[in-house]
Amino acid sequence: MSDPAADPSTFVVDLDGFEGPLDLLLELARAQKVDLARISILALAEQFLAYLRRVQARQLQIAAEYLVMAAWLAYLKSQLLLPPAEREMEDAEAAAEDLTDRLRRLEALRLAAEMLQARPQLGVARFARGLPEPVEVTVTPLWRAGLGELFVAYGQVMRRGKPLRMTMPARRLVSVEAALQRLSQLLTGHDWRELRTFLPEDLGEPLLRRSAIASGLIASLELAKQGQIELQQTAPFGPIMIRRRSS
Amino acid sequence: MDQPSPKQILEALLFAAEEPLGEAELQDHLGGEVHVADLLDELQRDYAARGVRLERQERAWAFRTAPEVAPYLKRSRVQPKKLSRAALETLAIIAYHQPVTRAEIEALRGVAVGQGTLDILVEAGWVTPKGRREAPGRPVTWVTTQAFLDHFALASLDDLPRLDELEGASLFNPARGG
Amino acid sequence: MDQPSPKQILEALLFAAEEPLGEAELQDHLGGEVHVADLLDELQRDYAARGVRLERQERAWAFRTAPEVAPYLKRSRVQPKKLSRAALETLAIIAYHQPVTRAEIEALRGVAVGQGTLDILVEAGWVTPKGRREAPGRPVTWVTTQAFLDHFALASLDDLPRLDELEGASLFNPARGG
Repeated sequence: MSDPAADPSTFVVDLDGFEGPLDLLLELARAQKVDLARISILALAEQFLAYLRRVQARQLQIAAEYLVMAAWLAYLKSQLLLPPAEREMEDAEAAAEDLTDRLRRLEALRLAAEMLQARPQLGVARFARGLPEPVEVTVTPLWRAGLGELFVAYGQVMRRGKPLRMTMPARRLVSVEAALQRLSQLLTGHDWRELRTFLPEDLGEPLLRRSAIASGLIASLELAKQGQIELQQTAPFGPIMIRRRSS
Repeated sequence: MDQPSPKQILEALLFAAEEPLGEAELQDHLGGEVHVADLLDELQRDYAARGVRLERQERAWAFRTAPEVAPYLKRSRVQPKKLSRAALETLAIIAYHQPVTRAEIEALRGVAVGQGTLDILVEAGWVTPKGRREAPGRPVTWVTTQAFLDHFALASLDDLPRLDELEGASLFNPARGG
Repeated sequence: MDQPSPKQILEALLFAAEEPLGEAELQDHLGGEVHVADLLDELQRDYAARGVRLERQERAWAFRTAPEVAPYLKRSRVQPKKLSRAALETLAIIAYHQPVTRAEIEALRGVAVGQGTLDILVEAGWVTPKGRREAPGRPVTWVTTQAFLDHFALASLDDLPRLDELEGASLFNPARGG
């Protein structure tokens, strides 16, 4: 890909081809054609930023990790250019060295990956037996159990013989049907009223009261769904207001 | 890397092949200068005393494990296994109620007892059928064996705690789960 | 028929299998009186100059065709799919830095590792999660498998070239080019 406006000596590649900002930096470093120990981080930062600017000029999307690296490199560059006394960054040289180390490590891993791929791979350069002969494997189970488990099992069997009787007391609850009926009958005007005011008043038992609230809410949602009423709640856990919908 | 010999290539071809290879096919593959028939004979001799043989079937060749080795190729493994809940319960009932019929075990457990469950206990050597109940159908009755006593380190069946003793031993505490 | 020797049995066992067999498993099979490790070494020497080799991969062994024969075997073999660069680098990082967390892989590569990349390696059977790092979040760590050694013909992880030596290699040597 050639960009006539750019310096022909600079490196121009498609961003899609890179595996992240370190990879791009590595490629730019290679183009410097010097030993990595002698690489100029300053020049590298400049090239990286220039590269991103060109990509941006083509209005291509740039992944966040490139932008983060660009910001960091711009900062590092500014620090390296300042005399040590004026630097905000404690150790700009050390940061530059760290980056060199990271690049060197990545390059070594990349080389290792290439060497791995060049090995005689199974199914490529080496083959397994094509006609494996199945070998019969007989598995003899060795059964184990403990005396304790045996007793527990026996006790449970014998207890199972005497069934426990359990009775569930009948509970009085307010059904959704009842709440629906009550709400439809009582809600007449078009003014906003709190849903709570429609609950039956003679509810002594807390459980019965809670069931009335729950079925009242479900009934109001059902009526709203049918388009008969409107619902409003201005804040979480705030009062729920309802009114008949004006037709 | 060294240049492999035609014999090495032949050997590798036969090893990696998914089916016996015909002599003509092999000859094609190795080219006209190579005398495949001779090489095959040579290979067959190389392997004559090994655990693997080069066998000719009609006009096709394949490596096969030596027939005399076959009995030694079978592998056996002993695998410790825990008894299932059903097997444990069945074993306990037989231990406490022997001699007991399958129908009686089922009545006590409240569920059917699969033949598989009894088979496992027989395989473990812990129960055995012994005698028949003098009742309609004369069903087989089950008892525990000496191996059962050995495995659970019981001197005799009298060593089994009585049900009321078990109740006191908090073994039935529901918190133990199960 | 003659009684086969332990070496013949060993040879047949390894030959019959497609997958590598563990040394412990083989020792189990042949019994305590047989010195399996010595026999395996002997077998490996027997096959050193043949078209098929006995390969060691850590504590497992398998017969595989000799690498130098490969160019002469290519007969309508389906070429396995090539790994992407991301997958290959991730594999190399796991091989060299195991046990390693995903975050550590990402730090080394300077780019996020997609779950898809790890999935490919897991599916190939070359890496597996193993244990967790005792660090905040207790992240899973990744290691390579026996199948990885088998696939890349590695007798052990020590067969991999050392990273510090690779770092010292003339990486940015202009001769290598960009």
